[in-house]
Amino acid sequence: MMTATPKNVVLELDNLNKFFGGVHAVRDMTFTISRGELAGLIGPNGAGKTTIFNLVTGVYSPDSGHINFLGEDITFLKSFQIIRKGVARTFQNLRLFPRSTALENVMVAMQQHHGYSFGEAITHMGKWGKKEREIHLNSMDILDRVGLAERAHQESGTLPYGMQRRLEIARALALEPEFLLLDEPAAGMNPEEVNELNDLIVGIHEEFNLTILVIEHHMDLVMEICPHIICMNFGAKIAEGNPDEIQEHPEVLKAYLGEEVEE
Amino acid sequence: MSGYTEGIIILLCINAIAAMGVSLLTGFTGIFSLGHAAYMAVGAYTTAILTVEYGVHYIPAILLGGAMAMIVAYVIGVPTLKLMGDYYAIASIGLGETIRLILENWQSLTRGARGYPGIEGYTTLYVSLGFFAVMAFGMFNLIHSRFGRAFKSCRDDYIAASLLGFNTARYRVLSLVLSAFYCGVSGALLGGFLSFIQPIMFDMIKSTELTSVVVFGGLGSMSGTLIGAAVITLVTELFRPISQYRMLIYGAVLVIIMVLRPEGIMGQYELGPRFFRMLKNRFTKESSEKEGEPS
Amino acid sequence: MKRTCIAVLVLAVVLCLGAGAAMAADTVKIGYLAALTGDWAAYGQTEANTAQLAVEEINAQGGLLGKQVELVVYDFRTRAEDAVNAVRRLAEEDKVVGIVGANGSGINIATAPLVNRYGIPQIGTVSTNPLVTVDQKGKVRPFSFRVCFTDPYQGKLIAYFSAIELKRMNAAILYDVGSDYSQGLREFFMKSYGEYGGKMVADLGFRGGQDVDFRAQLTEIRDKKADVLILPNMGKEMALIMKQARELGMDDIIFVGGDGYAEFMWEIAGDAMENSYWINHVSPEDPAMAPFFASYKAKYNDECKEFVNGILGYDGMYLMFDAIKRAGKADPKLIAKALSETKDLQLHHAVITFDEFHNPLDKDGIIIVAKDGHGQFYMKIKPE
Amino acid sequence: MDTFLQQTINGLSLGSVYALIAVGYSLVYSILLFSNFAHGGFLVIGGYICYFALKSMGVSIWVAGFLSLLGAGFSAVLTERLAYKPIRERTNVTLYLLIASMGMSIVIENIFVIVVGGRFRALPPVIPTHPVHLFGLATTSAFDILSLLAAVFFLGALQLFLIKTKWGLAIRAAAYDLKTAGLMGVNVNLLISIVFFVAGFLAAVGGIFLSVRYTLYPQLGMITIKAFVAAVIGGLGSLPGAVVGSLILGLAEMLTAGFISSQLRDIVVFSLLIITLLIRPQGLFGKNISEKV
Repeated sequence: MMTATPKNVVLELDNLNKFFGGVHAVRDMTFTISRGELAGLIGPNGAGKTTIFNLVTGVYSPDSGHINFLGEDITFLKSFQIIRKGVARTFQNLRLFPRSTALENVMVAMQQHHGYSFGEAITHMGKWGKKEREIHLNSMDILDRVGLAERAHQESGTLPYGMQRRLEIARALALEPEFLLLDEPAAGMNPEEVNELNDLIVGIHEEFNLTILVIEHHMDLVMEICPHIICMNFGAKIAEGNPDEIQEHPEVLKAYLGEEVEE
Repeated sequence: MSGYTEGIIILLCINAIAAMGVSLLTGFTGIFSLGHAAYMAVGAYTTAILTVEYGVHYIPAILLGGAMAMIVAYVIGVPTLKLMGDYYAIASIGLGETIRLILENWQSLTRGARGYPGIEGYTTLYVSLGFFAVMAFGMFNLIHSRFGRAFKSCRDDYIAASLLGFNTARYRVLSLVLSAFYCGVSGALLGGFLSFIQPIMFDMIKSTELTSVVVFGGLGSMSGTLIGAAVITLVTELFRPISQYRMLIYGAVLVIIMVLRPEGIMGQYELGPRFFRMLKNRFTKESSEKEGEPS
Repeated sequence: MKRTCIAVLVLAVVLCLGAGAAMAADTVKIGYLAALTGDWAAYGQTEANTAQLAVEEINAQGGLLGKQVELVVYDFRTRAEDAVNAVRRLAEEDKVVGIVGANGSGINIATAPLVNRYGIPQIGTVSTNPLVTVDQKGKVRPFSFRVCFTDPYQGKLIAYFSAIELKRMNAAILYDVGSDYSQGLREFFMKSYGEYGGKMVADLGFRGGQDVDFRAQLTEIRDKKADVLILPNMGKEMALIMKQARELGMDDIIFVGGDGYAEFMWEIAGDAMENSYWINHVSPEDPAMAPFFASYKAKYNDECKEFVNGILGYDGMYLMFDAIKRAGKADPKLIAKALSETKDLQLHHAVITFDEFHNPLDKDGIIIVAKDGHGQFYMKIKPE
Repeated sequence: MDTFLQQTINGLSLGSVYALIAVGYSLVYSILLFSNFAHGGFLVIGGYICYFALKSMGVSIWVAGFLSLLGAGFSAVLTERLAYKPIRERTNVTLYLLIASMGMSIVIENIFVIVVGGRFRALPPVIPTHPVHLFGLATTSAFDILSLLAAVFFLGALQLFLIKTKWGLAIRAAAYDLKTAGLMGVNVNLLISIVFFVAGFLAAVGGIFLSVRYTLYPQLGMITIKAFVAAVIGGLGSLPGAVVGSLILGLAEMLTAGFISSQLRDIVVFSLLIITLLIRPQGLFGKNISEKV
């Protein structure tokens, strides 16, 4: 059993609750993610997985409970403040900038770490040239890493679907985060693409020394790559553990297979 | 150069400066405003009062006019820019009209609706060209920098932008404040061009014209904005001999452009290699489609 | 579809350019600034019509200096920046020898520096603000003139008529805060009215153009027991105010208005017009104007209902014709000089002598009384 | 007290005219989610048709009014077909519709400037305007009472149309979600045409009343900016909101002008607009707006 000392805890959810009108979308959610983990968050449609992401990244505020990131309370911070602390995420429904090129999409994220002043921006003097080159080169590197270098100058909205998914991951990586949240990265992909994606996720996990939390609807994908899995249904956590434990867990089986369990 | 051409060029520069400001706000940040003539009014009045009553040299006075417009925009923008989409557009009508009404009623300062006469005619061809060149340079640089990308991401998807670490609220305010500066300077130059200003010059019709120019040229294209400003200014001049029909043509052009090419003349492209590449792709595609048709 | 539209546009541009180039014949060119579109379109269109009428009349008599007169009318859509470019075009492209118009002080003040730089005389038609012909330091603008009287003079006329002739000493005024004309008249009226011993009981404003409902202000005026209501506004607003006042049961108050009077007001206000008084430059009943009204009707098959603008535009043209004749040469500078020396010139509506500030000297004020469905001549006044 | 009552009556009668225009705005907004700035044009068209029918054809006010309502209704449909339909079929950016509607309003205004001239005209006194004394406390004109009644009548009829008829139901469904309504087999184009027809129809009612009360000229459409503000205060897309907003605005205008200062009247109107937007952007009766992530 892993002992989570405060030092290597990346994310800690403490009794989190969220209501939408009368719907209890997240119920007493508590879990921790440790540094270096590749964790999975699973559950049937409408279980509240994306809501958790939205709470963690400040899109919504919880009605009660706390969220700690690297030992710091981020419960009521705004999205951009949370992102700047080292969090990055992708979206279930792609949120690329479809009319910008793939490269521009990545550069937008990359520039967070290569700032220059307003004066330099309007005169194109000072650090502007150096920093813009850095942004450009580093962005190309990341595109190259996810296999999109050749498509750098194509408008992202015109890329094939699987590539758009990879581009979103590239954009999140460009934020140089410590903690990456992937929201159904494999949605709508064919099996071959899913395999490539698995390799990519495992690859970047090691390469960038990241902590990753993946939402996945398909259990098999998560089982393959995530040693730590949290399963939720109707807003509440129903199980947590390694793939084997999860696979055996009666609540999980019930949630996923419904009536079939009784047969 | 004849004075008439000169007059057109000066007016063109003035219109283009204001249009660039509105373009940054509407085209690049996605905030639709129908009250920007009010910032022109603030700039014009500030500069007029500074030059006439305090004898300030016109160049610092113009810049202070722009700065005053920025201050007004900041004070207004912080609370109201929380509104999104149509709602800000509607609020901006109210804001613009309110500013104008205040200028009209503050007689001790602005001399009210009778107008403010006796402004030095400082807006010569070279002054207007100079301001235009410097401000266009700054604007083109700005949109080709991290700020430009930030504005565009706030426009395209403000939730995604804030999840890329952008303080979207701050960028929206920044964009408004900068656009107010451009409009303020433009208003100040207009005051120097006419030697006389009246609050009624900066009414909603003027604001609508500014926004139309930007949409006409292409949302998200600075060179499109300049082309739009040029076309609209020239159309009103060219059709001067058929004066009665001029406004009808202006309205019709606006509708036709929206119907045929809603994304504006330039779309979101700048006049550059990428635009021509797009054009080329389009034409080759069109012709190949035609070839494919059964005859 | 797309191509046709572009083709039509290109064709239109070419035609316009061509039209400009084709007019290079040997004529005396006079420019006219008229608001043909926008809020003042009704007035601008009438002025353009009467100016054209004047040109046809003079051409029928052989023109000026042995040449035909050509009128170049430009619209300025009530915007000063547009008027400025129109003036530049008139001066540079059309090379006019003089400009008549515009019908708004704000426009004339904005174009004044320009015509004085070009050295082309400009005659304002109903531009009554003092700053049209003098700059703010009180120095006369050598090339700016007007054919109407000024706001201070008109304000004084209204005050004199209300206090001395009508003996009404409790005045209310309802003016347009957005109009320079209205504000000017108000200021000068109030000054003179006090001097004649009158008392202002209500001084209220509204916003022209947008406001069409004045009952709130009228209710207050009613409660303050004013016995005369001064209306220094445009025709539409004045008509609405009178109509609404009568609807509110204000039966005893007398309306005294400025030169915005127009016949179309009867259509709006109806019986509420009866027994109201109007200070004016001209009277539509003036026998001297009958031929003008007849020829207007003959040419345009329409009554000249905006007759103040119509007549002042018409006589503005005749004032210009006279100066060109006396200058003896189609030279703007000589024409301006001739204009400033205008003395005892009999125009259709009045005799004009310019004072040192290019304002018609002591023009008689005409009082029109609204009676039996139209405006009738009541008296001439000249305040002491 | 008398004055207060008087100003209140003045405010209500002004508000009722705003309401007729505001409802049309709101109706179009509820379906297409854009502010139709050409709406004022329909009002002008209605006014002129009525004017010329009365003056040149010499028909009775009922016939003239009927022609005017139909004419304005059909020109609204035509405007939609010519200018808005091609745009909404190509893109879902409502901004373009907004700009096109501004262009249309300029076009309509200037067609009238050219064809009939800019002159101010007034309809013959077909609607009585003589003063009516209310219990000896206040005075109003017969016209105000009639315009209030007409507003109540037409808005009531509209409400019945929306509740009782098949098309009314379809319109209400489309106001929730146009796309889904289309998928459910509603003929969307016909539906939008009907909505524009109704909007133009009501605008013409407002146009006739405005032309009688005030005057008729090509720029009369500008007055709709106030009705538009009223629609926003009440909540864009909400019909009861448009009516309530209009009455609030009429009252606010009259009471400000009567008791504070007539110069502040418009400043109060626009401040009311801004304050409403800041506190409750969806207006008094509007649907809540939020985006799903």
